[in-house]
Amino acid sequence: MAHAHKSGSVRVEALKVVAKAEDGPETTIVHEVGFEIARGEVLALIGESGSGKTTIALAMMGYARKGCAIRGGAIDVFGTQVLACSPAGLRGLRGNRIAYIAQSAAASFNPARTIMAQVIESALIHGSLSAEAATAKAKALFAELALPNPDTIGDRYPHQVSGGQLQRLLAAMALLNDPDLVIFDEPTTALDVTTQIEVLISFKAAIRERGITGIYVSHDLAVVAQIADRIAVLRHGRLAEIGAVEQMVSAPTHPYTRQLLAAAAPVKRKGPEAAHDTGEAPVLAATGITAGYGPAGPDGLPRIKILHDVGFSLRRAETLGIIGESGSGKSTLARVVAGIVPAARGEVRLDGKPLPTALDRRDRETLRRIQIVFQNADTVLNPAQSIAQILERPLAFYHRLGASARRQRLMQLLDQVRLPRSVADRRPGELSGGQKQRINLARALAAEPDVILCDEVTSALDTVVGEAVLDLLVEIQRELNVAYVFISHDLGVIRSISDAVMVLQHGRVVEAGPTEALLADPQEPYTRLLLSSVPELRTGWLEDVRAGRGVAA
Amino acid sequence: MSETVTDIAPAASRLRLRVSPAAAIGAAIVLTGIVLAVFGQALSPYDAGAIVDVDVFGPISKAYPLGTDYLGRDMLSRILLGARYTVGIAALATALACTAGIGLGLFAAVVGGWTDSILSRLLDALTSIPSKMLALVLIAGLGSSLPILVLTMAFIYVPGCYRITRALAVNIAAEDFVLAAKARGEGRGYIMLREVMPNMVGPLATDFGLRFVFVVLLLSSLSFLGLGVQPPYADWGSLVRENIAGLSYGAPAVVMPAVAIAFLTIGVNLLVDNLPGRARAGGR
Amino acid sequence: GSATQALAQTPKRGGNIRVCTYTSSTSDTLDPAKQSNASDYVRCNFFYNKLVRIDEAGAPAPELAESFDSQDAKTWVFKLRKGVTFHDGKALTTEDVIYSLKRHLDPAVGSKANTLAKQMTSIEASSPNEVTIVLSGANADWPTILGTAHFHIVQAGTTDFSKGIGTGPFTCKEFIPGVRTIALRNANYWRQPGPFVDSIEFFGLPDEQARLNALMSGDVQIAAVINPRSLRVIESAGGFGVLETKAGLYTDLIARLDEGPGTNPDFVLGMKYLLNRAQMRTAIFRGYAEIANDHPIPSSNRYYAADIPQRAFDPEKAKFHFNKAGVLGSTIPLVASPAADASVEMAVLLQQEAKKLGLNLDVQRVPSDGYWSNYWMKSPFCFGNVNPRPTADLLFSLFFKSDANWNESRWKNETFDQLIVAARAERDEAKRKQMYHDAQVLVHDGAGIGIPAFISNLDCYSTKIKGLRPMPTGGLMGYTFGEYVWLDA
Amino acid sequence: MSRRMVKLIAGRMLVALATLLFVSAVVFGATQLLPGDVAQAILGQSATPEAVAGLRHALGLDVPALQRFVSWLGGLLTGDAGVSLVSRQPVGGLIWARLSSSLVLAGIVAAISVPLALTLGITAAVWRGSLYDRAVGVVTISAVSIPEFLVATLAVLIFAVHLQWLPALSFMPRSATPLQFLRAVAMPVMSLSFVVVTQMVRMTRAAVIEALKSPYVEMAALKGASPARIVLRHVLPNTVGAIANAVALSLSYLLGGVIIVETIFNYPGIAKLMVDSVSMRDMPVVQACAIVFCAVYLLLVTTADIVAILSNPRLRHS
Ligand SMILES: Nc1ncnc2c1ncn2[C@@H]1O[C@H](COP(=O)(O)OP(=O)(O)OP(=O)(O)O)[C@@H](O)[C@H]1O
Ligand SMILES: Nc1ncnc2c1ncn2[C@@H]1O[C@H](COP(=O)(O)OP(=O)(O)OP(=O)(O)O)[C@@H](O)[C@H]1O
Ligand SMILES: [Mg+2]
Ligand SMILES: [Mg+2]
Repeated sequence: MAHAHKSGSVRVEALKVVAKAEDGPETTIVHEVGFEIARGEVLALIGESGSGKTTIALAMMGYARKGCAIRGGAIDVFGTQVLACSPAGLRGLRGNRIAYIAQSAAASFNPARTIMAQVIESALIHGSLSAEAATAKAKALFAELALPNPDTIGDRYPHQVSGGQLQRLLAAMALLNDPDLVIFDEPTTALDVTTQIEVLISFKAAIRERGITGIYVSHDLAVVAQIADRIAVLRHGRLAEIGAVEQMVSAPTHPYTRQLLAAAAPVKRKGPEAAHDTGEAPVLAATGITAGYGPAGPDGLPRIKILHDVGFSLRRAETLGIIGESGSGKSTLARVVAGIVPAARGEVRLDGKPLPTALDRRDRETLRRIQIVFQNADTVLNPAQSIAQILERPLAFYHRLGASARRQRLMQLLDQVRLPRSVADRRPGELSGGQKQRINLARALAAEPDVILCDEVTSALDTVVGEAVLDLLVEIQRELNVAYVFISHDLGVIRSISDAVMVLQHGRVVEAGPTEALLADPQEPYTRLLLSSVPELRTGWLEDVRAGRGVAA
Repeated sequence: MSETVTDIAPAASRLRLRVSPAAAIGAAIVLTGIVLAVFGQALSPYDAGAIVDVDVFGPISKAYPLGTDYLGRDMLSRILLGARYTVGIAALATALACTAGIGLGLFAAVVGGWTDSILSRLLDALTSIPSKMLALVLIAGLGSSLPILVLTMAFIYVPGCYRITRALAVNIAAEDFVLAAKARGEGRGYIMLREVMPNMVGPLATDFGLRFVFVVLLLSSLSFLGLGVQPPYADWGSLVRENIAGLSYGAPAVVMPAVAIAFLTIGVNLLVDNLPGRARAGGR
Repeated sequence: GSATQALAQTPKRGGNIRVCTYTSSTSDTLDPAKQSNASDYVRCNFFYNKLVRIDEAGAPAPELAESFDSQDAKTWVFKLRKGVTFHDGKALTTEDVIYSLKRHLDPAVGSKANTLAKQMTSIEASSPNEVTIVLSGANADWPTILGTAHFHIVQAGTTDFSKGIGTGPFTCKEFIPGVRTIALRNANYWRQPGPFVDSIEFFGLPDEQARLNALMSGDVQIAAVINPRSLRVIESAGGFGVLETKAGLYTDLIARLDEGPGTNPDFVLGMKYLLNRAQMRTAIFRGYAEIANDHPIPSSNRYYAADIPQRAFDPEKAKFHFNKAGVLGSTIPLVASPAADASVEMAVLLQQEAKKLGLNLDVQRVPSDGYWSNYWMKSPFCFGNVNPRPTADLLFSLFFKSDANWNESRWKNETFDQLIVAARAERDEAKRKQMYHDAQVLVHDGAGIGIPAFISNLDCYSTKIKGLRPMPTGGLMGYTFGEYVWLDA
Repeated sequence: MSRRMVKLIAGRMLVALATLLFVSAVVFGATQLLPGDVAQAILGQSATPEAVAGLRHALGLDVPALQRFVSWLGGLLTGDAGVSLVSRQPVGGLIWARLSSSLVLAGIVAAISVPLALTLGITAAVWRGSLYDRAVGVVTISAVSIPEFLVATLAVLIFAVHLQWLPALSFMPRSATPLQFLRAVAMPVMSLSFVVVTQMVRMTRAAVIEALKSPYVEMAALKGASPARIVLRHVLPNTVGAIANAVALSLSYLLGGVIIVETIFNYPGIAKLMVDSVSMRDMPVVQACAIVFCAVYLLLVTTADIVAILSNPRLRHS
């Protein structure tokens, strides 16, 4: 800790960053942003996607992504004027005095080299430690960050380590040279809630122990509340509000901050009244579903088995929430119901009638009645087709509507999902994430289905935007009486929208029942773990969890 | 919240359509090539086959702006006539190769499984025979006529086009929007043509351009081996070839058609390399 | 010029030279029966001799046969030269001669001289030193025929010809088909003064430009068959000579009389008038050709009929005949190929002229490969290419007699057939000349063949090479230059 | 090496072998379709029907095609490619002599052009958009845009005829000194390098640019790595597979694609052997040449595949 005794602070003044298209005009993406971080303090940068968080974080290292340029301002990191440094001077700073922990650790590790080689690389580049010393220090850091097998994990390749572990390895890489300033760029966004907790706990411990000065970028207010001392809220590249965590959480002044706050504690959208048994036959029911991927073995089961004896039932206008960690088989279940992945055992009934397992044996009418809305609106809309083409296709395909009827219905659909009619002639690439997700939903609605399978429809969206989509879903359900199977890994969202919940782990049903009852009194340890891992919007929550679980840092 | 994004987006797409100067030059050259191919004969000052001068390999002069050839024919007229064969044959062969290659590639990618493996192996096997050798055997077997030339060259370049299409289409076919179409119950034809195909237009246009260049060059190689376009017709490659004796004294008769070929291929390359906002594909 | 100068100097011994011809292929051979082009002829002449050679005047002269004679032109006696040995030391015997000649009769050998050889009904050793050949009919030219390309003498029993063991002026050091041949001076050669150069590296360069460049860069000393278009470069460079051989090579326009448009005699005649011989001579051959008169006998031949009026380029007459034939306005395919020297250019010129008259000639250029088997003698309207033959009889009986294998236009004329058979046996020179005169008139008027020009063969060489002179039997001194050239280094 | 990788590599090799077998059948079939045959070709102008029939019988061409294919394939598997119908020499010997010259030429071209192309491709990618990058782009495109035979002929005119620095013909006796040999092949090497370098530069540049866009490269820059270190340590290990493929594809050209250079410089390579044999309808040689081309192509491509597999730690350790 060579710089531990120096005083001073990190100061950013009137930072301006522009993006320029090839031969095109420049657009400013960060406008005159300024803030100060005292030594040993962690500042959180929070804001919607595209608000300029990463851009500012990178600018701290004098770095601008290809196509961007820093156009003005000053950055003072404990006495060093970063923006005035020569290229060589900048290289001397990066990875040495200022370190960066990227959003996606999986992408930030070079797949072709061992982890250790990459972790100690910065020490070798800056000549701060010999290879042996760096290796020893790295191993100590691995242990400190609660990584398993700290002595050997460095010999592995990135693909041989889990996402949560990689994120911590990236932190070890950043901390190796005892930097003055550490930048965390959404280090837990890509992780499961349960994994996120582990990573947060180890980060928090490291920050405390070392008195790290840091910038923590996130869009999750609850996460930020655990780690940061102060919060800066960004909006369209401008600083909206900055203040201490307590104050921001309890008394935000900027409307956007208030929106953020509201989204972090989702409202209960469904009353308990819908949940009770009306005696009506279920519109969709699945029993004993066993399914997976790969060629079928001699026992008729696929080689990679994912789902084991899963079943559920769903009534008209009801919402079933399915929750589980990544890889637990949630999407696979939705695919089995939709017929994309044929079930090896068990059956799916629609209005009591068993459905053929394979897609090509289902008739068009059956296909129409069950629609699936996929997680990622970015990839699920054909970028080469216009919105009108995308929405009119099911109208022509299922309802054989003529051109003018289609156009009329298209406008209705756009109204239904609260989009301006003018988007009809655009392509998906010209829409925002929330708008795309609405189109995605509208396409399902176009079929006039009885059941919509929503696979993580809000996971890729900002919390604020996601909330709006949830509202829309509930409204549509009231209007059209559709039933939803709602898949999510976010317990808050599930709690807010579903009548009943089913918890999946390793392809098996852990627990199922009416939402309120189940969440109020979970029977299974796994459900409890899930519940306790959802970050809460209060400082000190992380410490409580840690104490509760007795995790040693 | 989303309005701002919406406002920026169309501006961004307008930016993407900005044409770089290199692409503009390329496009101008390609356009000239096409115009010459269509109207070349009408523009030529002399009959391309007529011996107009006793002097062979004549220099550039007022009467013969690009000199005369080895028999004393007007070179400008011959190059104008040659444009039809070079541009025409190459465009036709490339179009045929791409149509077949794209069709097969899409089919293999969308159907997958054994069909894909067998098609890929078969076409791989074809690639393993050097193109000039394959052309040699085919033309020796079928005789050299314009249709045969076009078909032969199309045939030679089908595997390359197939390969690129398949590689692109396999990725696209794995995209979620294709899965969504399948879940809707769409047939293969619709998926191939309406879902997958429109997403490959950019890279395929690039590939088309490169393949066009290869065909032009293969055509001139074949002329060297005496298998190309047969007189009295002459593509630019055979013009170079038949006048090569003039190279020793730098006769325009040999230089000019070579310059024409170089111009055309560089033009096409400039165009495809600088296509606005489109992914470029590798491969040959 | 240079030839006489060369004669004036005394030849020097020694030196190694490199020579290239225009063909190179894996079918390159040292089997005399299979020779198919100039490269083969040159190569075989390095290593083998014939019974008879053809001299500068085109007359037969003794070679391995010391003398030859016949009473009736039907039974011929050849007396072998003594003291001739093969490269491996074995002496030449009648057995070798008989074996060599009989090979041509065996279909499995695939001899190109099979048709000529078939005249022999018996080949026997009439004494240890003498071979007697009986022909099926009288042929006063028989010794000349034995002087043609394929009748080299090899050792009896030879089946593997890759070693090139003969009695010739050079021994074979290396022979790789399609690559090259290296010939070393045969120190024990029977004929004096024998070859002068120590070795010749001989290979083919099919690309004319490459041959020219190889000559100009000094990589080779002799480059065979140079296009007249290239002479300008050679001349301006200086230090190079041109050997022009007028041997009677021609490329002919063939209209089959039994099929296609040629069935109408007016069409054929019209085409003969449409041949712009003067333009072809200047534009295609740059003057290195002699205008011909639609019969195969060149002016250098002693039987040349000088008094037949020259058929001139006459579009009016051509139009008249085409009109009569009713072909104006129609489209007629004409097959040409680089295989038949300059035929493509001739076709293009013809096409231009025809177009002016309103007749469309659809020129179909086909590749060399397979031309002789697939188009020539098959297409109704195409081109042929006839190499020089040493006798008028050979030309007429191979290409024009009704029953000739290569009767290109399927011309059938009984008077002509009788004339040829009679002339072959005729030993009175004046009568024979008259007969051949009449034959030329018949071909000129009746055959479906248009011969616009006799093409000169041009070989180029570095002026350091001496001793080259034209021979009527073909380029490169009738392919025998190896024995005569010397290096003036 | 993991079992998965062994399986993968073995799979690639099997596929290559199967392809070769398939190609041999296709080649045999295709050669049967060529009009005319060796008997006609040998006899040329003197191909009378009887003469052709006689020679055909003598050469064994009257046996049914399938029977010939089976015996040919059997021969191939036992290492006997038959006898040339034209020269009556064993095909194996003929091919080997030519193939070895071709390989020498290809080897020299590869030794020069691969490092050159990789250097150009990588530097152009690193400085993409710069004047240097544009210059490399224009020069390589121009090089490939001019017909090969013109480049070769022009080189001869300049270096052999006018300057007389280099011989116009490149075939040298085996006794030639290395210097003589290098002088002799200088121009063919130059002409061929023109063609193959362009392909490799373009593909290498594309692969490197792709890798330069990846987040781990950004991460390396944020660790303070110098541009050289980024390229050598981070980009190259991840592009080895793609570059190997580009190199393999370009090098496969050096066997069959060189016919023009072989013709102009009189270099006795295998492409000329095949061209000659096609025109002579010497089918055993044509077939053997085609098999050699395919085998070399498959060898190169399979090697590149294996390099790609070996360079990918996901496949190496799993
Ligand atoms: N290389 C680039 N060229 C041009 N514009 C860019 C570039 N990178 C980012 N931008 C634009 O800059 C703005 C800010 O991007 P930035 O990545 O900083 O956002 P962010 O807040 O980190 O978002 P996220 O939460 O999605 O990571 C966005 O509008 C984005 O489109
Ligand atoms: N096509 C496939 N072939 C083989 N295995 C697959 C395939 N698709 C998914 N899997 C595996 O099946 C398991 C369950 O996947 P699934 O997508 O259903 O999980 P999930 O619960 O939806 O996870 P997430 O929250 O990450 O979306 C995972 O281990 C995944 O790797
Ligand atoms: Mg970001
Ligand atoms: Mg999922």
